[in-house]
Amino acid sequence: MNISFEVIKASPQAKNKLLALAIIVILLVTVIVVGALLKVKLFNPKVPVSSFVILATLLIVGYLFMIQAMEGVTFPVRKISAFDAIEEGVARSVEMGRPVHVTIGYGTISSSMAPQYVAGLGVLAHVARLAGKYGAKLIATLGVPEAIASVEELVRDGYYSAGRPELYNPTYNVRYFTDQQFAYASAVQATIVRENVGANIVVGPFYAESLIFMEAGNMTGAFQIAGTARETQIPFFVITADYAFIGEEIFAAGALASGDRVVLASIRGQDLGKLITIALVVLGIILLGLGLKLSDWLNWVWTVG
Amino acid sequence: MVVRRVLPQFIVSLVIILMLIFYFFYINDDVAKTFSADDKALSDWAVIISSFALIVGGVDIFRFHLTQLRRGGLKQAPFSVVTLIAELTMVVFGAYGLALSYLNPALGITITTQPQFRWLYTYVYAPSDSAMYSILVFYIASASYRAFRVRNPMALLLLIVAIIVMLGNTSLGALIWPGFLPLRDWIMTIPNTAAFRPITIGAGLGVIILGLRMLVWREVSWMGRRE
Amino acid sequence: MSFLSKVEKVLSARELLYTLLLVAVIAPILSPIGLPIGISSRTRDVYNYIENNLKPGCHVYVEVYYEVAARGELEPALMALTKQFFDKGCKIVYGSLISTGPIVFSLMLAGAPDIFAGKEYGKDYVFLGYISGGESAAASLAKSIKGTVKVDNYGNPLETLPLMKEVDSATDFDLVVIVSSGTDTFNYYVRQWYTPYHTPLLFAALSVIAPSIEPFVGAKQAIGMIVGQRGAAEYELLVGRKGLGIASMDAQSISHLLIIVFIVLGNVVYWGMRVTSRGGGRK
Amino acid sequence: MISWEVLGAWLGAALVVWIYSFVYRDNVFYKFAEHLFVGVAAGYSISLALDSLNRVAIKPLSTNPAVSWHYVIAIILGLLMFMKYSKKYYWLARYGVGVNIAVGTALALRTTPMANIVRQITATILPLWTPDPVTTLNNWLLVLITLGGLTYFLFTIFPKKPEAGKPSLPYYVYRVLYTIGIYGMMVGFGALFANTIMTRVGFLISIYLQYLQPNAWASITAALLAAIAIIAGIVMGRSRK
Repeated sequence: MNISFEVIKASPQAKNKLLALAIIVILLVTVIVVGALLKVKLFNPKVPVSSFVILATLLIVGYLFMIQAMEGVTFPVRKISAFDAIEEGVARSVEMGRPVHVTIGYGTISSSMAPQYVAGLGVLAHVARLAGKYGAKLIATLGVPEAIASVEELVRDGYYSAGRPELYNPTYNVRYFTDQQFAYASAVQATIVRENVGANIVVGPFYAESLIFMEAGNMTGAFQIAGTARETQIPFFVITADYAFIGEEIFAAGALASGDRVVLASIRGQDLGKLITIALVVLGIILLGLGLKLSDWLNWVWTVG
Repeated sequence: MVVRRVLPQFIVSLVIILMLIFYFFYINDDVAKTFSADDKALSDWAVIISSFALIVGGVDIFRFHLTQLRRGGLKQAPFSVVTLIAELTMVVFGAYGLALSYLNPALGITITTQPQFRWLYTYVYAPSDSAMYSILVFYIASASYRAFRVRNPMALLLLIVAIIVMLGNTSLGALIWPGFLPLRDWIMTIPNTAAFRPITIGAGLGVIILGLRMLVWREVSWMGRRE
Repeated sequence: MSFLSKVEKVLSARELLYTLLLVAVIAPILSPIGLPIGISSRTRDVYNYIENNLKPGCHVYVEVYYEVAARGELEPALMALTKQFFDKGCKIVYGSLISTGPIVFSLMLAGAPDIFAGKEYGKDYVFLGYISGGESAAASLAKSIKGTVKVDNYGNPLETLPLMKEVDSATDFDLVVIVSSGTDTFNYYVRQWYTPYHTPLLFAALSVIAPSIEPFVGAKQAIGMIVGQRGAAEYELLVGRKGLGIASMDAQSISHLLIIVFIVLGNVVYWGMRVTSRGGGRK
Repeated sequence: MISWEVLGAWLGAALVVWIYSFVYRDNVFYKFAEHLFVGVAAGYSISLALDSLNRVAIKPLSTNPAVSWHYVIAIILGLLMFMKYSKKYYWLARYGVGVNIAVGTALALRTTPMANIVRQITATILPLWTPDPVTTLNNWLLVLITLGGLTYFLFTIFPKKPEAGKPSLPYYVYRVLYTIGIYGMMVGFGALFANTIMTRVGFLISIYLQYLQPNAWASITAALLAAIAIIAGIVMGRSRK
């Protein structure tokens, strides 16, 4: 196993961050202990305390991993083939003289799908940089009204930072097709086919339209990379796309796309979460054999006070 | 720099932390009541802001098609006219309905019950929407034809499972072998549930870690341009 | 070009598959074939309950709660149940807690002239129309229908209808059928009709929401349920009227068969080409 | 004089047919239907936005300004969205977007620990030895596939491949679980894919009953028009080459 929590010879900045983190942890623990002693109804009685504990643990440990990376600690990362395929897709499209299509979904960003839109934007930023690097024509379609400005700027940034400002043309590069699911889908499928796209990159929260985009891409023989964390649509992407991000891989892809070691380190928090989950399941099964129910503890709500 | 990048990110962290506190903590009945009122206020803010974003988006679509009208040539311009007229008509009748709800409340007409608006919704929006949804029946058929090709052992497993489920779903399967229906039910309840459970857990962890990056200002793509 | 690659070209032309698929779905609806359907014990239990417990002259209340989009799945069940009630000599009061109720009811009437032939409006059946108010309306109806609504869907005062002289509150009905595309409706009737008055309830639901109302049936708060298109098709078979349910099951069977045949042919051609090309083919 | 209802029903049937025609090939009638649909949808979402602004902000502000004054801030943040058209002050739009992203992220952060993690863990804690062999088998499958899938997703923390001749138990367990996970997920994907076919066919039946069958002549005419347009498109495409 290659986990190490040692932060020997921490730099002053890291020390400050660790101190701040320690203060937050001590504060939280104190609040909980004092709350229990004084019999205050500290937590929402409808939410199990375990969910708060899990959230807080993951946030804190994830940040520890990030501090570690700031101090220069490196670690191996498993290849995510769909991520590597993005560059291949962009390069191929340029060779064939066909545009690259990216879409991040539809809907309003102030819903619980926000993290998936953000992951999609991360991938879009990556594609925009690659489009600048290879001189690809990029068409970004979307149905998220709040994100229009961001997408325009990301595409612009991709071309400008690669020294190809002449390729940036907002009316061609960025197309918003309403936040209405199937109006968006009808316009996107038409765009994919009419523009004869060479690579079709679909990452974000998708609903029934997932398969529409995949089949439209197939009509033009596009190289397809797709990903979503919405369970019901994953099968369509995995079965029909050339490369697929399965579930949480889209969040990891966003981290990889940033090219920032510190951001990448945060996904170790995801891994630790999975290990904790595995441990809890195994422990729960063992305890069950002994007649103890871990589930009851996990479902415990704050009944103090 | 501060007002361009730091302040927006600070607001993001602040709102996230506030909303988490509102949800997880209770303290006592009065505080909890304040929490839920403030929480409601923040969600209302989001509704108001996204309403404006929708209007900006509508303006963008209008601008896009105006440009197409000028530069698109005969192949695109007539269609852009269709979009422009349709959008404008819909907004005019919607706004008329809204105005009526203030000017003449006795009529009981609001945006969605304005007759012309309703006509457009019922005879243009609704059929197009349903047609786009049901177009999937064609796509799922051609996708099945292409995708269930036995190239390796995993694909064989995929194919066998798919055919069992298809036969179990129809009355035809039961004619061939009565066991298809129970087998299909078993697949849907046991392996299918198990297969999606790690994905659900992983997606949840991914959301939390992305939230962490938002909180510590390491997720910046939503702000667009790097300055 | 070899024979196999010609076959491959024909098969992978999307147009062929799409056209066959359209025919496979629409043709059975125009003329149902009536492929054999096995009847599940869940559906048979409902049928037997009605056969054994309802006597001629009994009264049934039917909640019509769905939108036009859910017609394909729920209308067949509604029609088959109506036929069984009329055959048993029962009288039916229809009501609707959803605003689309009057539309879907009129579509149902228009689609089943054979069932309503010889039945007189006002004497054998009544349609109350849309009743607004959700759960509180359901509670008020259970107490007194005439106290809740004054006129039926067509504007006739309820006092003038002979059937409405026979029934007024939940206790006057021998069975209540809820045909609904929403989950809440079932909760309303369990809370407002079954819990206080113990009127027997029967559910007809979409297959996607069936799992969430299953507990009511398990707890014997409802006598049973008819689930989705398949349940409706089974029921049509039981009451002996080939309708949309059976037609839809035919369409489902044939379209699934078509897709399976294409998948199998695709694989045969693929492997045929792979074997004949001896390693020279795709990786 | 035909009524608006009849006209609408014909238009609806024609739109359905023209949208379907895209699966054969893109054509002018699909393009017309698509542009009409997008226009109406854009107007529809603007109208809905006006409606929710009216309900959420304007009404409370006009009836009870003492309590709802803070909506003014949200309205200002919303108006700042228009700043995206400015070359100089484009960044002001970020404030509104930021609030919305934060609200969305917080909504997700609140529910996922419970729904995606705790509830899934408690559902996986199952007895592995029961008197009923079928239940035992099911429980084993549920536990192994869940743990296997989790192992599959490990990105950065996993046992290193051992050198030849040095067997490593953690690595062995990791590979076995990984394989179980990927095969288990494939079974789930195949099942869900195949199960969806039924609902899609059911939806086509509903659409046919609702729009096409009552207006058979409109549908057939629309289909003929689309067919002519598709054939004309193919012929023109050939002649250009």
